[in-house]
Amino acid sequence: MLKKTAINKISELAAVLMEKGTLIAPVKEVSGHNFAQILDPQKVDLDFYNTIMSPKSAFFPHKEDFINYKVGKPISEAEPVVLNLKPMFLFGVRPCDVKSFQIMDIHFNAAGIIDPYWRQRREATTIFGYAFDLSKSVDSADFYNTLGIYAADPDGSDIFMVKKDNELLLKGITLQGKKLLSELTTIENGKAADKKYFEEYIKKGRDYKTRFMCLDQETITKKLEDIFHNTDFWTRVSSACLSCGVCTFVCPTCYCFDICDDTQFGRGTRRRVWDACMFTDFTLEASGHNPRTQVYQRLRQKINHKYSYHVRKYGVISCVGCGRCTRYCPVSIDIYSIIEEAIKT
Amino acid sequence: MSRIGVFVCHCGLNIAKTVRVSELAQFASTLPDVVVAKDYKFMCSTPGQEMIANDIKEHRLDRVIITACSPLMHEQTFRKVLAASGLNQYLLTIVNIREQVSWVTHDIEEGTSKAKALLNGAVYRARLLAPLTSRVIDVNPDVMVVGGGIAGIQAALELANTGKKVYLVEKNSTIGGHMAQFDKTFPTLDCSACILTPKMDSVLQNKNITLMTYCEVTEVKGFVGNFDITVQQKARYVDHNKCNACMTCMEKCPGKGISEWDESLVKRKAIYIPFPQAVPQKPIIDKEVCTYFLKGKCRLCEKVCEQKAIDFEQQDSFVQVKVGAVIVATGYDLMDTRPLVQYGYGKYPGVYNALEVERLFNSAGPTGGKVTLRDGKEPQTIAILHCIGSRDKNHYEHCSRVCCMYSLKFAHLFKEKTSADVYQFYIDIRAAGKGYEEFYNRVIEEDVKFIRGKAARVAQNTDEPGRLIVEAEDTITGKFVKLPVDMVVLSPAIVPRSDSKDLARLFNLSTDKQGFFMERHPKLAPLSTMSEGIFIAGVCQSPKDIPDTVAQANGAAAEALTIIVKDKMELEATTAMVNPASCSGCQNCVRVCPYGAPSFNYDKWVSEINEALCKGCGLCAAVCPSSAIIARHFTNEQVLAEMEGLMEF
Amino acid sequence: MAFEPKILGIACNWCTYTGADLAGTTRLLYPQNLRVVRVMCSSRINPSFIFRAFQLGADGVFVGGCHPGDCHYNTGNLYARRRLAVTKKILEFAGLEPGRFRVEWISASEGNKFAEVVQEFTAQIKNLGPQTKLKIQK
Amino acid sequence: MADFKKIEENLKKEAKRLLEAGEVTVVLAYSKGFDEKHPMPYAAKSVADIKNIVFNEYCNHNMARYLVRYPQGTKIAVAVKAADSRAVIQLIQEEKVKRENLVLLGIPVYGMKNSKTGEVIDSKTTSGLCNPVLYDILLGAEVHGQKIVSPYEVLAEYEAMDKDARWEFWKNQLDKCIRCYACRKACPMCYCDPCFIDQSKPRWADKAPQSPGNMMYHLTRFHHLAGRCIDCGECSRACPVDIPLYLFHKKVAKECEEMFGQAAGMKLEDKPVLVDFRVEDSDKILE
Repeated sequence: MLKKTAINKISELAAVLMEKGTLIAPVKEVSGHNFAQILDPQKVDLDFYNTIMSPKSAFFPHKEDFINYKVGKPISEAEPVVLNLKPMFLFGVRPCDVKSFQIMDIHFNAAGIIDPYWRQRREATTIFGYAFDLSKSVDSADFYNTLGIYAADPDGSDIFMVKKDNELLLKGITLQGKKLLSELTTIENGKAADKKYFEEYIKKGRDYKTRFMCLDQETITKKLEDIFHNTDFWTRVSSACLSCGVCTFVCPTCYCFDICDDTQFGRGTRRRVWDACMFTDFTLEASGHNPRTQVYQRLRQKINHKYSYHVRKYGVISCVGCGRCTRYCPVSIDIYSIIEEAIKT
Repeated sequence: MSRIGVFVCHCGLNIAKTVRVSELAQFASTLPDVVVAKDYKFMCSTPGQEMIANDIKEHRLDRVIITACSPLMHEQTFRKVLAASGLNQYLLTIVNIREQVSWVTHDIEEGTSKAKALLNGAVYRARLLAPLTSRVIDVNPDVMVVGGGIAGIQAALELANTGKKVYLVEKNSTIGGHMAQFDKTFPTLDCSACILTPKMDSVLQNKNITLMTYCEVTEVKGFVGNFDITVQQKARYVDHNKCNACMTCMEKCPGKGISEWDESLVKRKAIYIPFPQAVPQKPIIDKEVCTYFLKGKCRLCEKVCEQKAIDFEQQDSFVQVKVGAVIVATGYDLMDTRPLVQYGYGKYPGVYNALEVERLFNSAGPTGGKVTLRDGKEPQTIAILHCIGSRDKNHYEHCSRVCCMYSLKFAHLFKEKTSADVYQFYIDIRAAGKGYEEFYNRVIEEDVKFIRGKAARVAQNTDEPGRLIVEAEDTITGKFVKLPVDMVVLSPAIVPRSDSKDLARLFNLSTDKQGFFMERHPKLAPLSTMSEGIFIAGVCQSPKDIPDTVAQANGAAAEALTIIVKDKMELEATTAMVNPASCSGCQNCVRVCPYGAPSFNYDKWVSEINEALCKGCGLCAAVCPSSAIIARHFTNEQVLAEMEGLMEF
Repeated sequence: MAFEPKILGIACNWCTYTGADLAGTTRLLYPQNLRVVRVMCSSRINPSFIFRAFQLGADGVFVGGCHPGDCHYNTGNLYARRRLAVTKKILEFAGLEPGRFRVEWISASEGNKFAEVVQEFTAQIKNLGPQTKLKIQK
Repeated sequence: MADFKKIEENLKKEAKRLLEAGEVTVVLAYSKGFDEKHPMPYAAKSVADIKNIVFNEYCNHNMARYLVRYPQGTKIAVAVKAADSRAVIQLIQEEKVKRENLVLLGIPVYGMKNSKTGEVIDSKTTSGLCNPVLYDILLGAEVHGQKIVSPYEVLAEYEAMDKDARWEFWKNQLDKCIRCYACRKACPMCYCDPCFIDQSKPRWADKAPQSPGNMMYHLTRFHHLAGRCIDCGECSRACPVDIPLYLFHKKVAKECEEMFGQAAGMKLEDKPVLVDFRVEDSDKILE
């Protein structure tokens, strides 16, 4: 099933989705686009390259409250936070970001490690993937091709969307997506030409090239293992690194968090908050010992975790090549270049 | 989890009148970690203290909160209760609901709710308190007395007589102070010199007293028990070790200076002793008027000195003195009345201030004890004007306390020495003191005229050139008085020494609104100061007469003794420390500490604090950007927690 | 009900706290909206204490120290003066009403000044109304 | 517009000379990044590294930020533009680095560009100075003839705002903060490790990126940089969500300059204003 709507009528579609549940879509902010819960359908804005923050926060918010409690009272009196979710629509997600959910599922929604918050949100959500605009040039930071992802890759989306001039074509990919699309009666059905355009667009997406490293993950993983103790290499590539948390926070596949308590006036909330392995205190132990005090150790950890440990443990690189870490790095450290350089070492 | 006991004091009705104390205790019992909360009539009384001690044991308390008067009042009292019950004394928190609640409101609702907020803050803070250990240090058994007037002399002698070593530092070249300028003392009229000079001599003779005249304190380091004081010995240009006090130099000296001693009424030599009974009996050279220093030649004194004691090359020198306690007894100045132009002091020769008149009466004074005006004539009519500059909101609000009595004394002496009519212009006569009222009555009977009214103006007498007119409103008759007189005596305000601010800074003393040194507590600690180990005596604390001054001097000596009789003493444990793991090496602490307590360890790249030098102000903790400095007992967590508690309700 | 502000005070032990005691000893009346934290010196005050106080819901924050030159620790309040001046500028540029933060030098003998300052400041804060900008809304 | 190529050549030439002569062990400069617009901070440690050195209009990074990363006593040559040289001066004042261990390669330059926006960086977002305040070797001709605009001029608009509007402005800006701490990490003067905000005793603020914690972090950080911020604008360029932190820093710097008569990082012999005082400081500053 393929449907379509005029881009300038996207707010009508948004309004329908808002009636059905919670809509999360890109909105324009001062500094760029970001996903946000839509309260005003006019705010949905698809005129973006990619968002600053990845859409992971839809399932794994920066701050997630677990329980509310009173200081001095037994834990049995604490109140867990219940989500009470309505159906959620995550709208306008780029293919590389859609892919990231599958990687994140490994950590939050796989046998033995189920995070109820992630899972509940994930199950409640229909993902509207959105192909990159092939008529525009690719951002020099992106490298999702290297990770086997293409600019118009519908894999992982429930509904996939393609821009055709002033129209938006929507195609149901999964059962859930098809069902929803069929319920969206206010938007018109696509014509044959639209279907053709859509299919060709997907195909053309394969020729839309990001930076590309023609290497299999095993080669990368092995190489990283080999040079783990090459301190000179790691010191060199990290010499510019500021050790801030930008790369982690914008990354769609970084999932580390910290559990903290926030109390005031005898009432407390226990919550998890994103943490970043680049922070000095990330590995600070209660004893005062810190196994990763140096910048190079932390950067090495980050890259190894994504390209080596994750591959060994779960069989897949924990990166989708969205380019955010590179794009937003204050000193333009480029994970792609580091891998490239590692291979050459 | 802590086990907190809260004890709410009624302080009779002092607190209970405007704070519902039982409700407060009830409120306390609902707060987390509070295991017992009680209220009681007088917590500081023996039964009150026993109750606390019992509850500490019975309820296994590990924190105690006393909700009562100011911590400045009874913190020490209750700390002792904790210590005696085996609980670290720093686990005590005092909530000030008297001075800062019940005494400043009449509204019991307001009072109670503020008391609750303060108590809640204390509970938040108490949970985070940590036991602290006091440091024990050696005590230096010597004492410094600053100021060689009657207060300083008395204190020095008292201490020296107990066998303690005393350094007596005096700014002038002789001890004696203002009292040595007086002729007679009220109300007994005994001769001032007769009672003072023997004491001055005793100072000189006492082996335990190191007399440091013509000296000033320039730096005070250290702390109670271990002060390290720098004293500047100003150049005298006379070697006092060689001088045998023959005074030949003074006879020959052509230089002329103005006698400070005689209140500038006469001249003295450039090489001089201030007055014949000065102690030490050794001259100094006044560089400002010495012919040699001014013109480069003369040196007559050097030529006539058989002892070769004259030393024109002498320089100021600095002496380090280490003592355990200090008594500051620096006395007073008379207010400069020249700015009060309405009284004509400095303009009309017939207007005198009180100290000048003291010198006129004195047989060793400029007139040999004869009361004559500057033109040599004996005055026929004399007016004594009280409260010049004091009891005056435009100048000094305080009462200078001794002026009424010395004005009466002056009247008596004028009557005795002249045939003049004597008038007193006064606001009211304050004659509170032993024998004072009797003296007042005696002077009334001596036909001294009393006009109740503050003099408004002293003017030139246009009818009789050279004479003066005193104008005032007689508040008894309601009539305006214009009195022609020959002589006017002003009783100016007694004010702090002009350099008392510097001295306060040196010794870390607070000053009151007028500039007199502040006592630690107006009633219970009138001689101690906020600076541990530094005591005050005499008029530098506030105007008072000689008996009170002497009593204070004795008291201060006893207070100083309580410190130096012990070999060791405990210091406050509320010092700062550095958590090296958090120190980023910015060295802000090193830059700001007034005591040099933090230093930077370049090997470890962290600051370290020498706790022996730390006074616990917490400045370093506040300038530490990474919160690496822990100001014990006032840690960031403790302050933040208290703030949270205060703001909850 | 009339607005009763909560005012947080931080007072140095030697001057302002003692001055506040003196106000009590001399039975001067002032409004009960001020709650005082005692610290040893005004220089102990970390600027974040002030920010935190407003976050905790203080409608006004008052700091009291010794008069410059009279600091028990010689120079503490001279540092505090600079630091708190910066704190004030920061709060103002952030958009907080300038009148909500006040620093006063009150000596141990100025009980009357303490009472006057509290009266005046409380009235001023009542006038400004509740502080909602920095207060943490739960 | 400065001659970037010439500066790059001179930078390479001096770096080579210094490394060859053993005068320094590190040269802090710039290298090529993943594209032209994104050069990176670079530490050249050998002559072989010199070929990687670049200098173009996007080399904004304040290399003074890296000085404290090297062990005390390391001989370092550092490429400094105007603001960067002020950071070096400030670090010397704070005894984090020693003058004798540094060779300052001064870069006089006008026309640096923000790689995100492409805009020329001037007094609106930085101090707007063109010539280094302190240097040992100047790598190009001093820039003169630029219109001199006060770095505080940009504040007028915000100072004129109603306080409530200004509050709304800052609240909206600071609410965007994701607490990645790029601002403090890019700041040459933020060398604390740990930062106060990372402390658990006390926890000054909640770790979550929401209003109260963000406020506490930023207001305190503005305070910690009072009289120390040298207005290089790195914090704001590093910010992934474009919070105009430079505005607040400029305001605090302006106030400090007015109150204490001293701008940060201008003279080696100055003392940071908040760990200093003058007895004659006026009480007016508290009004």
